[in-house]
Amino acid sequence: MITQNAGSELLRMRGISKHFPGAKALDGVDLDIRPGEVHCLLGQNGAGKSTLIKVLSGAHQPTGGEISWKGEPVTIDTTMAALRLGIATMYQELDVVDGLSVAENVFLGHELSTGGVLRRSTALEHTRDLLRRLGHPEIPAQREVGRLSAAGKQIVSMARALSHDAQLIIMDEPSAVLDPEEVENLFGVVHTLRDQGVAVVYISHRLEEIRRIGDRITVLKDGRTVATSLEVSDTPTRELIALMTGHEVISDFGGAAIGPTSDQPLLEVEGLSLQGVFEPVSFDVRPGEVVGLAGLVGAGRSEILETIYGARRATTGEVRVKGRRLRRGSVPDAVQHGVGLAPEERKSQGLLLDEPIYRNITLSTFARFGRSGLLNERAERSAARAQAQALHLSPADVQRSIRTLSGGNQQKAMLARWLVHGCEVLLLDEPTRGVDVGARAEIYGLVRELSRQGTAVLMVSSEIEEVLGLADRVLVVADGRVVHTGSTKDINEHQVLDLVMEGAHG
Amino acid sequence: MSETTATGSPAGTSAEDGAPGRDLAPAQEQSPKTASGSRISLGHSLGLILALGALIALGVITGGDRFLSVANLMVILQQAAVIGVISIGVTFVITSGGIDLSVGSVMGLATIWATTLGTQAMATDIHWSIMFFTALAVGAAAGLLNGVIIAYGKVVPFIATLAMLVAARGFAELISGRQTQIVTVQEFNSVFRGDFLGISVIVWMFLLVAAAGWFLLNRTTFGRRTIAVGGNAEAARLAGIKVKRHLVMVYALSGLCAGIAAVMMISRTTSGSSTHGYLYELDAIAAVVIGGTLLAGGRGTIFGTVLGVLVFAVLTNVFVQNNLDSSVQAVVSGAIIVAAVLLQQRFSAHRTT
Amino acid sequence: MSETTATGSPAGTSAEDGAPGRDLAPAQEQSPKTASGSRISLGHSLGLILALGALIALGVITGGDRFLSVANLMVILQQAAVIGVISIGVTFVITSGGIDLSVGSVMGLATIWATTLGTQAMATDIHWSIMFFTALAVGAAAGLLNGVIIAYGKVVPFIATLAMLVAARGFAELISGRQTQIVTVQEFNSVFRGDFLGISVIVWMFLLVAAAGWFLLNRTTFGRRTIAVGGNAEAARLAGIKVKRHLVMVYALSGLCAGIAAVMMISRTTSGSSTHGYLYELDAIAAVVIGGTLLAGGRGTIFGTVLGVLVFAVLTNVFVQNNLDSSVQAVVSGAIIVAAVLLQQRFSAHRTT
Amino acid sequence: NDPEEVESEDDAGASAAEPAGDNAEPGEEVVIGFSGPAAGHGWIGAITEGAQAQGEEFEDIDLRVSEGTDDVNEQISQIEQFINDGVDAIVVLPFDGAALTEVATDAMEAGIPVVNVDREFSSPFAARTTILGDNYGMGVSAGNYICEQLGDQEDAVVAEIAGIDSLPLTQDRSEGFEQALSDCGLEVDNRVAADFTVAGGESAAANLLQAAPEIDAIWNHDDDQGVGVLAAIENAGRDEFFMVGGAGSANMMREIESGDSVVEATVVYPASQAADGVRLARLLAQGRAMGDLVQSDVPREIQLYAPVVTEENVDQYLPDAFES
Ligand SMILES: Nc1ncnc2c1ncn2[C@@H]1O[C@H](COP(=O)(O)OP(=O)(O)OP(=O)(O)O)[C@@H](O)[C@H]1O
Ligand SMILES: Nc1ncnc2c1ncn2[C@@H]1O[C@H](COP(=O)(O)OP(=O)(O)OP(=O)(O)O)[C@@H](O)[C@H]1O
Ligand SMILES: [Mg+2]
Ligand SMILES: [Mg+2]
Repeated sequence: MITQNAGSELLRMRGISKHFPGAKALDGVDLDIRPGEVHCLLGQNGAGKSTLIKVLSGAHQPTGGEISWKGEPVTIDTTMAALRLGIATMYQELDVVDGLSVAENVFLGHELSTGGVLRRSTALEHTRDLLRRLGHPEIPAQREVGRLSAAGKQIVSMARALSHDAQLIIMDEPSAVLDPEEVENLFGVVHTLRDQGVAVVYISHRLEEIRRIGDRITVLKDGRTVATSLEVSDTPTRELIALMTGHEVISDFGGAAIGPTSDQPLLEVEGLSLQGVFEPVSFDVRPGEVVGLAGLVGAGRSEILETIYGARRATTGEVRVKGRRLRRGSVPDAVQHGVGLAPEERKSQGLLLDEPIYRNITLSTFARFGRSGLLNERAERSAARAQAQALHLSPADVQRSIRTLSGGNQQKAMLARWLVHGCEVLLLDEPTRGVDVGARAEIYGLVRELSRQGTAVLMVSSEIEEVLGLADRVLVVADGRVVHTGSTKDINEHQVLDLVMEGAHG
Repeated sequence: MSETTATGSPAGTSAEDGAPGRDLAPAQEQSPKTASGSRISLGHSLGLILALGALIALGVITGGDRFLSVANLMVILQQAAVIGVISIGVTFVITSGGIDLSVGSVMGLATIWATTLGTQAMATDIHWSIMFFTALAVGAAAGLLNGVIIAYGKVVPFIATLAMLVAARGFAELISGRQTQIVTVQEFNSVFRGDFLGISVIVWMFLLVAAAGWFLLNRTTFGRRTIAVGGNAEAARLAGIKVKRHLVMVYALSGLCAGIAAVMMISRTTSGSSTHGYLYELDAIAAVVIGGTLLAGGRGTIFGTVLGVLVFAVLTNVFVQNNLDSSVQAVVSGAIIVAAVLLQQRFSAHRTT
Repeated sequence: MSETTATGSPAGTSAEDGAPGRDLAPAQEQSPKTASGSRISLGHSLGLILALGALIALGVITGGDRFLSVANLMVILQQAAVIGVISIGVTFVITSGGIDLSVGSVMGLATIWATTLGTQAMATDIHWSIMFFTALAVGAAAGLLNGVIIAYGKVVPFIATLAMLVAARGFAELISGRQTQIVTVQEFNSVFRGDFLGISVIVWMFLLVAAAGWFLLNRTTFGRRTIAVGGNAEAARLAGIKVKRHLVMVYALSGLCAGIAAVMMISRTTSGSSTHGYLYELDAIAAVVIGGTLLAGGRGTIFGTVLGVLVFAVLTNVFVQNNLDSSVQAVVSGAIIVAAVLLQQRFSAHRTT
Repeated sequence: NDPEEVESEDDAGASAAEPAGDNAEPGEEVVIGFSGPAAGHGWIGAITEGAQAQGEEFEDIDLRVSEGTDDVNEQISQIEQFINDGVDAIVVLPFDGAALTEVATDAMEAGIPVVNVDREFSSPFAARTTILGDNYGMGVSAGNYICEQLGDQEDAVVAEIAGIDSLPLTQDRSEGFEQALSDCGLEVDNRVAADFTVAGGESAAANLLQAAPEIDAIWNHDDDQGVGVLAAIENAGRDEFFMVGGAGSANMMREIESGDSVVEATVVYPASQAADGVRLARLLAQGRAMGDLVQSDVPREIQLYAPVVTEENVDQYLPDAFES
């Protein structure tokens, strides 16, 4: 399907720049998209990928540069203008409206209506078609989107992009909230689109995905194009990483697992259950040990973590840290006993977006820096700065509002919070979601470092490879039940996948 | 995040939620945010219906037949009608994520403008409907101004409409010289003070506006966009909705409703006055929020608003029937408001387990 | 998202302003809002300082020395004092993402309770401070009740405090039999109606409460928690902050401020009355929001609140000086409110680009 | 009074009698401050305009009218501002007499004569002269009128529609009313309170009429809210009772005049009080006496008369009445 004719470009962007007050997000980016290709956009966190596609979708106005569409110069001044040209976008942050139904979200902004009155049954029908195409006929078109999981919302967002009669569909990290099975579905859709001659811009930090579906690659670094239109087939991964980060990164999970440093369990979970969500689970984590929870999206892994943490009130069972029992349903008690949680939904569960970075980092510790109720911001700042530097947070100015950080850097700030806190049990929910290869390696290294210091880590990840690579032991969760517990050495990716599928569908 | 998060989050994270499943559309009937159109209303409103039922029972016990008489029900409905129409407009504003504090004042201004000597003279000479359209036009214009200041001037709705509250009242006083203007146009009175099928015209107007509001919110593009703007303005914008223009329309609609309410108020009191509608904004917002519309925006229910308005109207009626001292009334009202909301919450909670 | 969405959204949604961040924040938010307390306040307040300056200039032009006299400034400050203290409390509530509509009523109730015959008799027999502490205790207790209903009963703040507004007023009327209760305790009057260093005691009280409020909000863990809870209650909860308990304290603080304001009101009017504080809640919220505190929570400025209160007080003073008709005053006030906010926005916008 | 001349004046205050005796003679120019409650209400509006009209009528008066407010704190500031400005006299219709007593006393101590209108201060030292309406007397007049009409019916149903309950004046009116009724063996069977507004009157009356299926007499405290009360009565199609009004607005008097309305009478509560207050303040500031009195000083207290207007004497009162 790839037209080799270089002159027949669908989209051409030249010298695009975008300056925010205090930040140059883009500073001369070139991008060429051909009809019917899957063009991957690569770059570290904060490289400017999302900003670039927002320029393309009319959500941002570029400070400089030219865009031409099918050979004609165009200005895209509203999102409507982009849609009219035939550019549909799935944004990185979920852009659905919780209060509306699936169908209403899909047709938001281009409602099917007669004289302003909705044609609801037609919309439902079309939506069902789209969902079927996406491999999710089980999502009811009338269901309120607020009740879907993050993955479900991503599907809705995808259905919306498809509902436009688009020639170019932009997907900004669509696989971040998806599990392997979902990613397969997604690839199916992308292939179909490509076969229909629709071009796709695909952004992801998972390089193996790029290998699998990408045709060509453009790499961004610090708001500039460092390589454009590389053929996927003849660019080795190592070279890509070097282009993105400017140096070689060994992506090996920071070396082999350390293993428990003591046999005395640090975290003990006994018969813990949450009615209707997950059945009683029992396990323990020893100091220096990393335990991973594997499973599909919606299996209930996050809930297990949140229940251990006290953010949800357990129906049965108990949690002990160093032998001391935690008060059921009390986060402060858990925090006091040295438990920390880096939640799954950074923006809604983790961050104070309008506050400076350092206050986000010290959110659980600010009281500790001061004395008798007084703050000591100077101490907070320096502690935060130390962690920011250790984690290569960029930008490292901890006085900036955290809102202006890219997604991956926000994730690092979340981790920094618990590093400053210095907890003994760290619960990580999807710690590398949306994090670039470089930062990923740093986070892995960090987990290893913490293990060495005797921290017990319990982590959830949808990337089975990550769980197996990082953890000493794995708990496979399916449908609210733990279907397998064992050492990661005794199991491989396919076996895990088989287990979860069995558990989920059996 | 505001009120919702502060109050809602602990609820949303309560342990008693269930039904995990492989599919991405988990059957979370339990979450208080329930489903599609009509189901939302009913689910949300069960507690409120209960509260209304309890009040009516109280009315029957203390007042017997007198309370249940058609005439009394008509009084309750008439009482509810004016604030009801205003509340329908406010429901849209709140659903869109805003607030409108000016509705009472704007209604007052509209009653004044529609009953000036000049307007009444024209109405007598040409047609009574001139008064009607004057009121609507004044309301819509004031709402439009609110909308423009909010959407394009980027003034927070609370402040913009507060300013309008103050200014409209002053303007009404200036026009009227602070006098109550009595309606002398007989046709106007005979049209609006009349009955139709045994139900008074203003009650019909209320029902009509409520029905139209329900349709507009739940069955039209306009309504869906209002929810989208209130629920996630950025998502709405990214989906190509002209958010600013839409907000202007929402506030204009609220003003228009205040204009319609003005006509009803004029007919009910046979007069226009700058004091008409004093503090109605608070009553209207209370009715809307008690009804179940999210003060944070993104979810609205016309049915709930109507129930909310009725609860307050029945409350007043029962109080007067029992000849209660107004201070005791106040204390009891406060308690009942909280009780109604708590009841409603318990009820939605129960449905979930 | 609440009001933010609506207010932030139009700003955030303009394609023209070039930098609509993903999150619906108005122009100033896109700037790398370099943090630390004081700089935010000042930046945010520049427009307001300008507005205040313009009003003062107007006062000087029309009133000359008369306006600038120490005595007149004292009149302005004394008038601002009562509503000012209330507004400090409301600043905390709004920063925490809530709203408190009951402050005026609670203040009224506190003035009544502190001036009942019984309390005054005790005050005469034992010590005048009994009246003082009674007012504070009543205010704090009412606030505490608000907080419990909101945090643990999960009733939205708007409704919970609206109920308190109604109930407290009724309760005050019941206690007082609707009579204005005159203060006969001479010590009380001589303490609070006196001067200190040429500045009247209630102005001192205002300054003290404002300074304490500033310190509490910007320099203590309590203030940091308030901002965190208002900014993202769920994140605060997951970081181990006791959100519910904190909210209770915030509302209690607001009630306490209403209690302090009650003492000032009693001393100013030498009386307690159930009509004291009527509609003060609206004035207080207006002052707080004009001052720059985000109605959506997560950002608060005591300095801005003080400026907001002063703007309104100076406005009244200038109006009286110029003998304006009160209806014209109302219209002008409305326009000035909008102008002040617009000015402030233009100004913050300039800072950022 | 020449009716022609009075008719030609369009506002209530100015329609009062021409200044008599040598009091009309211009004196030294005096600055008079006036402060009153929020003027949304017809009667208060008439009060304010009456005062303003005096300011225009007398060349030697420079009248400063501050924004009407129902916030005593703000009203106190206004008086303080007058004191600071060194006005020659202050006329106050306090929102709450007790709450403004201290600041009025301050004014007096600063040598500024204060004329207290309508709602009385709690201390005799707070005002040089007090012009009082007779709220208690109003209630008594209304009660007496109803007694006269229903005197022999022991089981007659009497209803009362009060104004703002938390104002002392409402309490005084109700007390007088109750007192007068009890003298003839009657009592108030149904009582509701409105808020002095048309809409409030309408809503209170609509509910009241529903609660009481048979009524013989209604006393409505205030003719402003009376417009709404009448609308509700008409709406309910009830006419088995008669109604007595309060305050004495022109439209109520026209109802009385028409003869076919349920309104049979209204008790006047003069809206000219503030106008008289300004005149007295002028005399006080200029150090003059009241023209028609032998006294060489302005009296300490003047209490206005609360006459009952019925079909018989309506012609006499209608011309001076305020429009609500
Ligand atoms: N509204 C804004 N104001 C200021 N700076 C911004 C804003 N939005 C983005 N930036 C900055 O622009 C740069 C590019 O951000 P962008 O979100 O495009 O990165 P990205 O490549 O998508 O990263 P990620 O992989 O983490 O999603 C970052 O440094 C970010 O901090
Ligand atoms: N507030 C809630 N009320 C009811 N059910 C919920 C709620 N939140 C989550 N669930 C249900 O709990 C189950 C597990 O949720 P969740 O999607 O967080 O699991 P997960 O294994 O962590 O997957 P993910 O990878 O998406 O985080 C799902 O069926 C979900 O619908
Ligand atoms: Mg991105
Ligand atoms: Mg999860």
